[in-house]
Amino acid sequence: MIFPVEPLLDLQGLEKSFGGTQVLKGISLRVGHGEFLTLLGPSGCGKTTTLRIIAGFENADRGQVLLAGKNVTRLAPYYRDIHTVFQHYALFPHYDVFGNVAFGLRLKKMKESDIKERVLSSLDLVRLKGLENRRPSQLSGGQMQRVALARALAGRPPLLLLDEPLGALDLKLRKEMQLELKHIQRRLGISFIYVTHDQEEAMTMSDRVAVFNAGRIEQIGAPQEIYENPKTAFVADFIGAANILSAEILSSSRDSLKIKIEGNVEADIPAQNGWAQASGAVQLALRPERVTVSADRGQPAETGWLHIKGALAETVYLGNARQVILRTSSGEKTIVSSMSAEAFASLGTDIGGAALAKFRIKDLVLLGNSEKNT
Amino acid sequence: MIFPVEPLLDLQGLEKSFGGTQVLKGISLRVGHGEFLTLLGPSGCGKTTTLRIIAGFENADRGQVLLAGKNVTRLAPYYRDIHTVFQHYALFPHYDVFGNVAFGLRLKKMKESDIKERVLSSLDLVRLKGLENRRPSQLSGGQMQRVALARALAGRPPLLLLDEPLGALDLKLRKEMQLELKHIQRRLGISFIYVTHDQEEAMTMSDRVAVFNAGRIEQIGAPQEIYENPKTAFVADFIGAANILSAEILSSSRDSLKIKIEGNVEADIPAQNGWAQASGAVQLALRPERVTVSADRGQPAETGWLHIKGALAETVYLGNARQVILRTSSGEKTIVSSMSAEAFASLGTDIGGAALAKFRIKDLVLLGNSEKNT
Amino acid sequence: MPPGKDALPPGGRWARISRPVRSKAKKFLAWLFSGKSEKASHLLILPASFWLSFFLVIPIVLLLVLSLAQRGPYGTVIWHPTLDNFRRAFTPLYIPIVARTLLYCGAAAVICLLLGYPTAYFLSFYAGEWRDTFLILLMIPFWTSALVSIYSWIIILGRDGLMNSVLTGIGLLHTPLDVLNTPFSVILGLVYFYLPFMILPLYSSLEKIPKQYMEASYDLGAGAFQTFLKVTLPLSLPGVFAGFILTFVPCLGDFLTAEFLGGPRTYLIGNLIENQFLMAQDWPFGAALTAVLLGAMLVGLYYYQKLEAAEIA
Amino acid sequence: MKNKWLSFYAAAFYAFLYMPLSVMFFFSFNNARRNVLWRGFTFKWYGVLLHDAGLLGALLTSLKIAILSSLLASALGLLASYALVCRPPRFGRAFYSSWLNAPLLVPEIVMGVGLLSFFVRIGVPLNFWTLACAHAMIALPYTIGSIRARLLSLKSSQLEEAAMDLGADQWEAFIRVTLPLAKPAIVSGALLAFTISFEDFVTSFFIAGIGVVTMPIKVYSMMKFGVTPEINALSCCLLLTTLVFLLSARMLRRTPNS
Amino acid sequence: AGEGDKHEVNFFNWSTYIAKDTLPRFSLETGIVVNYSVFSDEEEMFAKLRSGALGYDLIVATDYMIPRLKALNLIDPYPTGALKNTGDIDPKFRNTPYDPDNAYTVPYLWGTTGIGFNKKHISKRPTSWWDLWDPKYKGKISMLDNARDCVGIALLMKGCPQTTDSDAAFKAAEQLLISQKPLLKQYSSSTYVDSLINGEVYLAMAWSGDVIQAARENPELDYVIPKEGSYIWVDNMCLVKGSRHRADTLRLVDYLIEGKVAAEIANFVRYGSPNAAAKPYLDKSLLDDPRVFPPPSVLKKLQFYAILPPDLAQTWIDTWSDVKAA
Ligand SMILES: Nc1ncnc2c1ncn2[C@@H]1O[C@H](COP(=O)(O)OP(=O)(O)OP(=O)(O)O)[C@@H](O)[C@H]1O
Ligand SMILES: Nc1ncnc2c1ncn2[C@@H]1O[C@H](COP(=O)(O)OP(=O)(O)OP(=O)(O)O)[C@@H](O)[C@H]1O
Ligand SMILES: [Mg+2]
Ligand SMILES: [Mg+2]
Repeated sequence: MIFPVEPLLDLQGLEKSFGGTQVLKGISLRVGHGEFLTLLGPSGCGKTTTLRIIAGFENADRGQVLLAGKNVTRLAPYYRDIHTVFQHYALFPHYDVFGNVAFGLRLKKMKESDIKERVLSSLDLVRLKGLENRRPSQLSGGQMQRVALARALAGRPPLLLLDEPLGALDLKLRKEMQLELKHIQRRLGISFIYVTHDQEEAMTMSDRVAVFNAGRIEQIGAPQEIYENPKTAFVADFIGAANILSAEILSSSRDSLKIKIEGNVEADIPAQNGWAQASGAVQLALRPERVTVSADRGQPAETGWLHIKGALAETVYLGNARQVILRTSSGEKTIVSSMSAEAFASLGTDIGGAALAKFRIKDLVLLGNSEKNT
Repeated sequence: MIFPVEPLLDLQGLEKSFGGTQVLKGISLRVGHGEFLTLLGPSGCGKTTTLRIIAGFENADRGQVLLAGKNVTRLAPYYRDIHTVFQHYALFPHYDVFGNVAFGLRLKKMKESDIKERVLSSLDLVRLKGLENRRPSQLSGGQMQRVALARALAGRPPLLLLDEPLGALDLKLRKEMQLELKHIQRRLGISFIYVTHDQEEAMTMSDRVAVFNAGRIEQIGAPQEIYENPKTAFVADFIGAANILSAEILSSSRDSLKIKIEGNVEADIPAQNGWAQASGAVQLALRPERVTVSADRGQPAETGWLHIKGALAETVYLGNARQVILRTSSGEKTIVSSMSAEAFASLGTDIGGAALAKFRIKDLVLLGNSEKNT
Repeated sequence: MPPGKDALPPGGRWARISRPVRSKAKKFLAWLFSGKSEKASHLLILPASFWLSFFLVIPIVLLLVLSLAQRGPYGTVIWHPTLDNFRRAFTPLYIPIVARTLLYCGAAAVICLLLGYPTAYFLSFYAGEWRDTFLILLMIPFWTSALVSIYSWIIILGRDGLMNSVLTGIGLLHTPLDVLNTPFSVILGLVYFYLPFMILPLYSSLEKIPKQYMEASYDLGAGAFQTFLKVTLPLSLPGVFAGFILTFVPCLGDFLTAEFLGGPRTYLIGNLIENQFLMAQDWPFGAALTAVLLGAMLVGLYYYQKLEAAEIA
Repeated sequence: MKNKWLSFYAAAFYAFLYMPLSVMFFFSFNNARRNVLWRGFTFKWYGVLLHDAGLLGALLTSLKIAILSSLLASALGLLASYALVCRPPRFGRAFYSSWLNAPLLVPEIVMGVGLLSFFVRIGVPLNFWTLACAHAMIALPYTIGSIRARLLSLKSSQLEEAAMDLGADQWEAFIRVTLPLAKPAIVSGALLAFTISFEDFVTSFFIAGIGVVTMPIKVYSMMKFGVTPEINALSCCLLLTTLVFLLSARMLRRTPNS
Repeated sequence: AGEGDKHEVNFFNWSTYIAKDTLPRFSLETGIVVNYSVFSDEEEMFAKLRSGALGYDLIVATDYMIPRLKALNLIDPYPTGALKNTGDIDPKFRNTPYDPDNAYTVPYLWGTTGIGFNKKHISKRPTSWWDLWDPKYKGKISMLDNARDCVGIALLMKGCPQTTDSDAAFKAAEQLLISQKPLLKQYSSSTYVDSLINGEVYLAMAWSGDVIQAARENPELDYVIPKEGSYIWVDNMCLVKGSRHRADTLRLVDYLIEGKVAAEIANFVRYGSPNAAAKPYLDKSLLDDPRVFPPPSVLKKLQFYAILPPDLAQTWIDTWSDVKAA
């Protein structure tokens, strides 16, 4: 993403340690106006910490936080015009819904009338009108979630931080709220920084996703880009399922190179971007839905396709698809394929039977190694 | 599922109220030996309560709990050899891992040597050997989870209850643990009753799934059965996504009937099982992955297929698939389709363009109404 | 991505990174409560610290200095540094008193624990909505002057008092018991007066224990009693220790109970010290005794504080 | 969930706790100056009480001092425990938490004599206030103990951060969020302090200034010539009023729930 | 001193150790406010004074306190001729050993130390101090909780003069007292009367007034002065050093030793009044009561407490402390 105007938020090489262990190892990223950025990563990788540094609850050991070009690295949280939606909502139990939403406004010494008007509009935004006088304890999870959102939005901040806001909700409710959040964000044109460890959530909601791993950003980009050209095995594996194949580059000419996959399948590959520099042992990513498994009748691979032989190991029913697992002849590797009901119907062999995994060569993605994480 | 021998567990019409509000409205189900049964349902529908009644922490107001034919309805929890894995693990902070796992065994007055042997084997089972002397506070979420499991398994109970054991773990870890749990259950041949509100989890792990809704069981059966023939709109919608179409039965003969879908598409349908009795207004379920959207060029529907016309409303990138949303001409309905990358590539129109949703008639599922929930 | 209709002009609104002007006083308060700087948090504790040093430490120190002085005629004090008072404090004459004191106070604390634990347990797990009321009811008896309660106890325990008449009445006794002015009555008094200080800490540590632990224990086959023994009790230990200190330590200094409910053979350290300051007019020696007592107690407190720290962590 | 035996025990326990009080109650109708033998029934002591300016005065003084000192102790305790729990200083934390418990250790007689000679030495006139301050000091550990426990549980919830995130500085966050939420603990701590001040005799006697006569001082001084049932009468009135007040407050709190 | 101008007196005394309306009447007549502060134990009162409690003008102290108060310089002598009514005081109570030239004290009330007992439980009247050592009454005996009475009596029983300084004598006395401990119910100077009343104790070393006052409501109680003789003690009014209201204080003292007033006080608290002028106004019952005003035969067996040199006084106290601690 290019920034014609200065970015709304600009993190420069943030580092943070807690008691010796370094939790952030240099986080740099920029958030545009009205952008929906998701921080995605496994538990403990530093997402919350990053968020807390942006909000001002923690001080970075090194690095800077620029807000609309202004350096706010050392600014107290209450001077920053950023609001947060906390994972467990952190609603004030001693105020009712109205009081919670009005909290920030009252501090700004707004006129009561304006406050009322603003609170109601915010509650309206999250479809909670009429519950002004409920206590948090009288609300369901989803409702508390909405109140927290309304409270954060009431101040009309240009930037909203959300730390796994949907983590505590059940799947259905989560899906609903995902759509709502997205729409609200669009409506108000506010920038969201959204923390989650659910990659599906990240995919469906974000303009851009930053994939965290152990205090580093492994890759940042639009969902599609990340899904289709993961830079590292970690990303490939974390964003949706992926088969990670080990391969070896035998020889490379200017416009194509010969590789050996899993030690037995050889293939010529047109040198796409990135491939040229590669050499020696590399890793390849392959999406399950790009693989079809079928009975091995010795049929040859069409051009542009590859076959990996093996035996049918297991099939799992997923409802909207079938997961078919193939164990390669060499035996130490399994290849996962996810197939539609029809394709599965024409599988033509069953557990233990000889089968082969078909996929297009262009669906192979060359992976770099993720930086050593000390 | 038929029970040649008596079921391991037999719940008969359990009812339970908390302060006036009835939480369970007559739960009856049977669990076979070595079966993996999942209780699936939205938050607050009574899953945990059911589990607590089985374990003996709550007493049912009405109904019975038979364990291997013995009536244990009023038996104290510590007399039932059922063990539970709690959602938040509930590991004893004042014992180390070994002490936690050995807790139940020590009560059984086993010989220390046997205890040691048993504990180690249980820890081995959950791949935690070597951590015997850690304190719970020194463990990660996934590890605590495993300890809780080992503790529950150490007593080799015929029946294990698990209340959202993976709820607190992040997606990747959850997927791992799902497989492990399944394998352990297979290995030991213990019956599991597994509570979750994640339908994917339910699908992949269970022999049978019981779908809860507001204190009732809406449907119980094998995952595939539930997915492909949901009995009610609730089930259809809760298990994976589904388009719920309203239709009207115009006329029905002995072997086919004529229906009108969404007030404009008419179709003749072979009277399958269940359809015969239907009449008047009904609801139909249609899975998104069974629907393809394509540009509307006025092409006729092949036999066995149906077309619903409309305009392309929105497309969402899901990574492994594309979600395409079509707004029907009448306008008040949207039909969701999930398409592979290829199919999407050949969509041939973009947002706002005239399009039609294609699906096989046989993919339509007739839904009954779920019982009124007072 | 096109901003929606009521979107905010990008960048434009940055005129108001809201910095409501704050008065100097408010700035100071904010700083004080921020704990950002070490100074601030010390400053917050300062009032309490000051209070203690002003009303407790300085007076005590003044007094302890006395312990190095000598007694003069008619209880005057002669400023002639010496350690005699301390030597005297450790003469065998007082060993029985020390032993007796430790015995009584220990017994009292233990009995408080035994009596108090079930009550605390009840309060934290079964009292339900009445909990607060019960807690206050725990305090109220001590709003009547201790002496009045003592008189009541005299009436109850007396030779022809309630207890005896009841016991003889139901035929448990033939001759009434003489319990007044015996170790029994003294320990009873101590127990009665210090019970709340046992129960409150017990309660606060008990009600912190999640019910789930007990359920887990039931689930693994432990009966109610075993669950208590193996789970509840161990988890409430910090409260037990706290309660023990909070009852045992004040008992050590107590002298009124022994004076009114005690007999010729229930003379405790508290009485000994009191006697030095009043009847014997030997303040230096009294001060020395106090110093010794304080020293001993400081050790106890050290453990109390360690437990607390453990609880916080 | 009910437990018959435990409830039964609790009942017995409270009976034990209140046994002396019930005796006190009955003997407030005792027709004797020396209130140790039953000498027949009379209401006269309540009459006497009404006209005994001295005793009522003593009660009033005690109440005033107890309230003042419990307020003081709570305020000091609140600040200190807030610092200890929510803004723990890096240095001297262990020291503080034992230091603030010091008053528990000092025998009262020592406290009394020490305080008195100290006040005299620095020439502070003994009066109402000195007494209240001293009581506040004695009660400090109890208020801190009570409040600290509550703050610990509050700390884990991110409420203060939420407040600051919405533009409240630490002070506003404290006033608008922490304080109201810690109120129950503050109240019970204050209650403890009140109790301690209200029944304290030894320290009070020594540092009570001219004409400052608290209940305990008054009562103890009556020992030589007999503690009359008038005291019982007074204690009973006090007790009953508190009980009535307490229960009515409870009822009031209950009505909105149902 | 601004406070000095106010007409008031701060009077430090036992509670109810004065007639109900004495002070109110005084205030009414003179317009001087009297703040009546109370103590429960002279020792406490003394400790409080010596650690410098300010503001008290007038205290009531028992004779044995006087030397201490003087030594610690806590009391002032009466200005000569400041009091009109000193003439009325019974000569018996003038020029006492503890205040040879009547400089520091004006006697307030007097009494004796003897044996209080409960007729209900005691068949024959006790006549000798030895009755307090009678195993028959094991666990039914109470002794006063102070050095001068116990040690004093013990010496007296051992036939040693009060002023003896022989260690042997004190050892003997100490042994005597310790040997008594197993028989004792309690040492008490305040609640022993209650114990007498409710029968916890049958025999008690007692002060005349306490018992006699209590006897008013429990006729079972009686009091004797043992044949071995005993001590007279006197409570005195003393002027506290640094008093700001000297003039008013003197007026009060003078008022309190007016015959009428003194009698009124004596009648109320049932102690003997050292005031000759009070005789006419005393209750008949009180006047005729040999326990309050013993007949000469008894009287001659009674002695004042000698004024002991400091170290000797200390020996008494140490002896007593050892007894208590034993
Ligand atoms: N206040 C703290 N003191 C010490 N360690 C901390 C603190 N806060 C976080 N950590 C550590 O820093 C690491 C990163 O924490 P963080 O909360 O940022 O991870 P996260 O990505 O938010 O994980 P999750 O997805 O579970 O929230 C974790 O290992 C955590 O243990
Ligand atoms: N002890 C209780 N007292 C009062 N109400 C309760 C109690 N336990 C459960 N409930 C109510 O009963 C209903 C069902 O609770 P339950 O925990 O069984 O739902 P659940 O299916 O487990 O939901 P979740 O998926 O969130 O765990 C909820 O509405 C809950 O509020
Ligand atoms: Mg986090
Ligand atoms: Mg649940």
